[in-house]
Amino acid sequence: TSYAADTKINVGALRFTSHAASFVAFERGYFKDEGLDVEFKFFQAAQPMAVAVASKDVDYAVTAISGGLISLAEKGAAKVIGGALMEDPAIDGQKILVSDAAFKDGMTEPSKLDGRSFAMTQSGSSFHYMGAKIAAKEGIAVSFKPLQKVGAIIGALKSGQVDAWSIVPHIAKPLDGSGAVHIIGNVADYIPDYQVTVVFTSADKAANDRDTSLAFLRAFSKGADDFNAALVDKTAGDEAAEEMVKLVHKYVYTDRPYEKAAPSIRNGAMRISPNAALNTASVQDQLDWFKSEKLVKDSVTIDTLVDSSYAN
Amino acid sequence: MSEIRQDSTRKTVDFRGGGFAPQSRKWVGIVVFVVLIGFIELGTRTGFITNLTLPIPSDVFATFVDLWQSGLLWKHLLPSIMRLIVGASIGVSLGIGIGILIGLFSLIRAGLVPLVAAIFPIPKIALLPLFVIWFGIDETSKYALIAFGTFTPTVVATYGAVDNVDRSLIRMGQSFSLSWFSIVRKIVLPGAMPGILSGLRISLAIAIILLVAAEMLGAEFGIGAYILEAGSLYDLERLFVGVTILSILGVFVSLGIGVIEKRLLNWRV
Amino acid sequence: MSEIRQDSTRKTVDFRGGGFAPQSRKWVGIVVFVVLIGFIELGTRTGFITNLTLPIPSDVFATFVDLWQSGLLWKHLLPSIMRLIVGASIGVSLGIGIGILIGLFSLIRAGLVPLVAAIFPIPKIALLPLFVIWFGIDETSKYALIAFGTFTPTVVATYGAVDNVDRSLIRMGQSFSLSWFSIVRKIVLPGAMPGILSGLRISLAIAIILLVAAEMLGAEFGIGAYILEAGSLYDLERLFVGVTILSILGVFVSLGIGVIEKRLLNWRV
Amino acid sequence: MDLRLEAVGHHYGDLEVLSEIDLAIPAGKIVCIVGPSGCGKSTLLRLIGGLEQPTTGQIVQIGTPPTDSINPLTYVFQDFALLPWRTVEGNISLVLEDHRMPSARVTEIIANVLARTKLTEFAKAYPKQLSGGMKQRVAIARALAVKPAILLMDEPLSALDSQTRELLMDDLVGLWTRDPFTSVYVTHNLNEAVRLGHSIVVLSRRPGRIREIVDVTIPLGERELGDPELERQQKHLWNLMRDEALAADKELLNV
Amino acid sequence: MDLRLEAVGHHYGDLEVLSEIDLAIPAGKIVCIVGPSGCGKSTLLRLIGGLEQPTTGQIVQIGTPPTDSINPLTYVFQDFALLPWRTVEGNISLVLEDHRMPSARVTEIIANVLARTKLTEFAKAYPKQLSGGMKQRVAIARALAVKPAILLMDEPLSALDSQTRELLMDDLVGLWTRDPFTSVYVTHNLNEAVRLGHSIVVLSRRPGRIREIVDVTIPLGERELGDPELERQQKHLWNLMRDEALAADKELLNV
Ligand SMILES: Nc1ncnc2c1ncn2[C@@H]1O[C@H](COP(=O)(O)OP(=O)(O)OP(=O)(O)O)[C@@H](O)[C@H]1O
Ligand SMILES: Nc1ncnc2c1ncn2[C@@H]1O[C@H](COP(=O)(O)OP(=O)(O)OP(=O)(O)O)[C@@H](O)[C@H]1O
Ligand SMILES: [Mg+2]
Ligand SMILES: [Mg+2]
Repeated sequence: TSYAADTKINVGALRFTSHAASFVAFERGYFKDEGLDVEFKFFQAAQPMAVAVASKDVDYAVTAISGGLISLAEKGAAKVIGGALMEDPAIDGQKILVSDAAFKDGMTEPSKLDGRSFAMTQSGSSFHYMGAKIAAKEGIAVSFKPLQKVGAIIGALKSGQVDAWSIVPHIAKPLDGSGAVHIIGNVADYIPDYQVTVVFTSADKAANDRDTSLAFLRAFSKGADDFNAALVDKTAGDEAAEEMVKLVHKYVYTDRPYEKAAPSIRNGAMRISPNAALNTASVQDQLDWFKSEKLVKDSVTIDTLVDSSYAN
Repeated sequence: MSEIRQDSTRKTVDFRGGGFAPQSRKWVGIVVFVVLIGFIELGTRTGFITNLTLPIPSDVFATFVDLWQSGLLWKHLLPSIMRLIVGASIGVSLGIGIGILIGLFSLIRAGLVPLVAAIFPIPKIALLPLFVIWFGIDETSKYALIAFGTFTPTVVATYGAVDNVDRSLIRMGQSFSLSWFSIVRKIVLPGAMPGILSGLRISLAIAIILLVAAEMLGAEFGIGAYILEAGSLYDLERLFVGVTILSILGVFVSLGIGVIEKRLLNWRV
Repeated sequence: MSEIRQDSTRKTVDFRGGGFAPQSRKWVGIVVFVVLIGFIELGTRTGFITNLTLPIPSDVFATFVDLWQSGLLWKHLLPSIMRLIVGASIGVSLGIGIGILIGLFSLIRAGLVPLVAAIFPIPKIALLPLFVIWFGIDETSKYALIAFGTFTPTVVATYGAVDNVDRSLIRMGQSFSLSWFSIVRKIVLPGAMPGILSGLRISLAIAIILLVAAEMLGAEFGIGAYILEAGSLYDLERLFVGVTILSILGVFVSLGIGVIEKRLLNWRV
Repeated sequence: MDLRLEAVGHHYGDLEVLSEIDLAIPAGKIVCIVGPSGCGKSTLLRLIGGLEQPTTGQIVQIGTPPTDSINPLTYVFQDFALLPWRTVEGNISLVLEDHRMPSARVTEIIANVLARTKLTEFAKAYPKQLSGGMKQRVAIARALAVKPAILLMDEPLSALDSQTRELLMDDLVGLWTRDPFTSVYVTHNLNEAVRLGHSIVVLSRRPGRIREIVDVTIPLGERELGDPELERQQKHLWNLMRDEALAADKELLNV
Repeated sequence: MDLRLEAVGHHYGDLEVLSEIDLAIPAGKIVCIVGPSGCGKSTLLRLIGGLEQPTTGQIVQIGTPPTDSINPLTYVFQDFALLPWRTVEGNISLVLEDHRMPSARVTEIIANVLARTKLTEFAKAYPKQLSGGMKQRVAIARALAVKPAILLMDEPLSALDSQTRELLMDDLVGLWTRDPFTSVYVTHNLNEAVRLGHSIVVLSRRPGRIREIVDVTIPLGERELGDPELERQQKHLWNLMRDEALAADKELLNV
């Protein structure tokens, strides 16, 4: 393919290991192979990224399903076209954490969290969903504390001001290691096959630019396959794993030396859905939960949110 | 007195004064609001303004009425007002106290003014993670954030006001052998009051602005929390309801200070 | 002239003046900083202050040196300064323009002052989601946010300054039949300059504070982005490096305005 | 050019400030206006200069101003009204700039008026560097620069200390003697009035009406500090005004 | 109680303001101090009142002040120095409050001084409601309230218009005639000096030195506007000071 023919697209990303599939596809030329000239747009948080897709500043992005994303879909501005990060019972996934104080207080497993506080960034965030599902399954009640920023949550957890939280492993494990926080369970035990993040684009692009969208998903899947093989299933060998960590380190923890960054990157490796397959059942469950909490309008259906023509 | 010629050209003196004096025309402000909102209503209804850009004003109003009728308005408004009152009281009273000390004592001035100048441009949201550790996630941290935000502008306004107290009045006090304490209490403080009050206007506007930042810290209820949730859900109607409430709150606070000024400073020319 | 008794009690007049006049003692400020930082260093090193509460100052300094040596400092600082300059220029020049119009024309004043008063207490972070839609995620939205934040205080300061221009100078201009345009350009504008500049001081402090909010919008580099990242990782050393840079930036901007004031307003008594 | 006030009256809202003023201001003479505080002297001067419009009556120019007069009716203010951001030169050029003169002409006019007011060496000074007396000299120089047909002076010496006032009175007399000008001179100070006025108009309390017009016949150049005839006139004026001044002083202002 | 200045000199940094002032201020007399602008008159008065300390020399009280004198050395300022947030009454009570007097005594003193200055009906008025002349009357009442041994007045009439000044001079003369007080009276105005001073001290330009002391022998109560002897004295003073006043006026201030 000639460069002139390349379609320019903007891809939104956070500097998290969970976005590695895009980085791999870029670095290894999979996007180029599909005739896509990708430029990354980096964000500090997922919510503005969703808005940026709606405003067409960004063409494709990966994020957790949140109330904001559903709301934008309801306004006819965004559509989910594929799956990304997912919980896999066989793989180390998101962890349930408690503060040291709570741990010492006997909260050594999720069932003992009754009446305790559970941290989240905002109402309608994935943390809110996880906490609610865990509580429902254990038949307990927790109170949710919106703290907006991951940093604020970590601070609150370390100083024992909130009792519990759930978070991706690369953040959970170092915290557990520091002794100020303890891991007491896995999210996967409560929400099996949880579709944590999804690939989405503007409704307009999903409907009218199928070729590009499909090309993006193909390249993204190849990146995901490489990543899964190197760091999740670890079938590609140590050398490939090392190489993968180096590749990801170009984007994540860039200001830390490689030696410090590598463990965090390895810890953060969760499965990325092969072929960008979307677990529609999980999405439906999340949507139903958002509706039941009155965080999104009742009129939203799965077809409002997902362009099922991509689901494979 | 000599005689004036009667037969000459006569012409009245040209008028060249007037202007440069603002006149009050209250209705124009209302007209501007009505036209603006009417225009947006029309634009959003016809789709000329997309529903991603702005909400439909009448929907915003309906959302507000809902909020009111559900009783949630007060559930959000009261904690926010409480936080404003407590936080601003702490920040303002500390600020006035320190400001007066800076104004009165050269040593304190030399020590604290650079510190205040260094603290001034620090964005409060940057410190949110620290505030969680320092003050927890309950009301204390919200009070602390608002207090911190109102403190620096109040200090600056207060010591400026003390500096501006007419020195001739202080010299008068000394010439009548008033005690140092009498001079401070009866001359310096009342003389600094106009400056302190106009500083308060800014401090309280900042307090309202900081409400959103303060309620980032684990607030379930509160106008700031309401706005944040609406923002994260991209629910424009509720976002605008929240913003409008803050704006009205700001206007009321400003009117309130106006009333206090009228009362307290009726001695001003 | 009558004679004075020589045989009476003699006593020199008691001194009762002095005081209430600040003296400059620059070194005290430095001492306060040194003592404060020394105390924190000691406290954090001995564990008397936990490492959750505050970072060790020398670690913060080491982090700063790292940042500098890695060349990342400039990579973060330059875009932020660029955003400050462009955003503040837009906001300030629009603000001064509208402020002058408000100051000069009663109709514009009546229409816009309530609008500005309503916009003033709106927290800019509340509008972040809208700014993405309105201005995109590139530099434009950052400029717009800073411009928006500096606009309202500049407008208020400017029309206040125009109102405060000595009316007797304007009457003088009219009495010499100067044209309206000459009066505005040669009397009103220079007369309003001191007030506009002191408003600028506040506007630019606000611009620096807003940097963090602006760089929440998809900024990779920038001091605000650096602070946000450090905050989200609860990396206190880097958080304090970022905050200190903003604080120093603020002090420099304030000094800069001081220099401009000295230059432009050397005619003041 | 002469001026004539015909049945001039003025209101501010419901407040009647001036009533039924008939007055002639003949060319080449200085007419002083005295009266108690708040009787409308400044208002009257603003009406004469066209800065305000009389509610009733009219103010007419009889004859045309000399063709080289740039600003026929020119003020000198009590508070000097100098632009603090312009030098002495700049303050004078301000009033010439709107008239599109060749710059050589402007320079010439400025040099001329500075010389006449003995200010040449202060051309580059800023107002803040000048004493009150010098500031008022600059304001007078600025007024002379536009070659006024009539100089309207509103308590030009009131803001000065009495020694400076004495010096400036001499200057004004000197200027008039060399080149007689027409002037309406408002003052509180009866000593100034008898030293500078060819005729002195005494106004009553508000609403200001003309109570008496006193002519002083001694030529301006010959009037001196302590002249018994002037003292007599001054005393006469003071006796006329004393009670009204006392009443004006005791009035509570409602601000 | 008398005051004596002995070889008083004063510097502000490198600026010598006063030099070698020897002066006696006898009880019951008004000593006027005149001199060109910036010669150090106000500084001298501040030294006398103990608001500043002389660099050299000393100022001594000879004899003790009357026992009922609350504040022996009391000022009246040019700008009145009234607290705008207190009524006339409140401004007077201000200077009594620090002395722990029974409140009936305070009320009595206030009523007394208001009556003496003809201000009784203005007791509840705020300064902003008063004309300049009334404000200065309040300041004088306040000064009288503390029963001063010596009144220090710094151009008390300079901020007033000349008619009000005339009225207040009469008031001061009246107050002195009924109950003679000692006073140091600084002024620019030679007319005031000859009307109010028992002796008039003429200072030279900065650094201020005593050039001449003129005694006026006509009793205070008999001095009148236009008295030829006073006119002669005033003219003499003016001739003494004219050149220095001119030079002071022409000085460039460096601010
Ligand atoms: N623009 C105005 N609007 C309303 N009232 C005014 C205005 N200008 C002056 N006055 C009132 O009109 C009256 C006369 O004012 P004016 O200034 O003409 O008096 P004056 O004789 O010059 O007084 P002074 O001796 O104090 O200078 C005063 O009572 C004043 O309060
Ligand atoms: N606190 C001060 N610090 C420095 N210089 C001062 C101070 N006070 C006065 N001066 C200077 O001392 C000189 C004498 O001042 P002072 O006010 O005593 O003069 P004055 O005779 O009262 O003048 P005026 O007639 O203008 O009232 C002036 O040159 C003045 O600038
Ligand atoms: Mg007047
Ligand atoms: Mg003085």
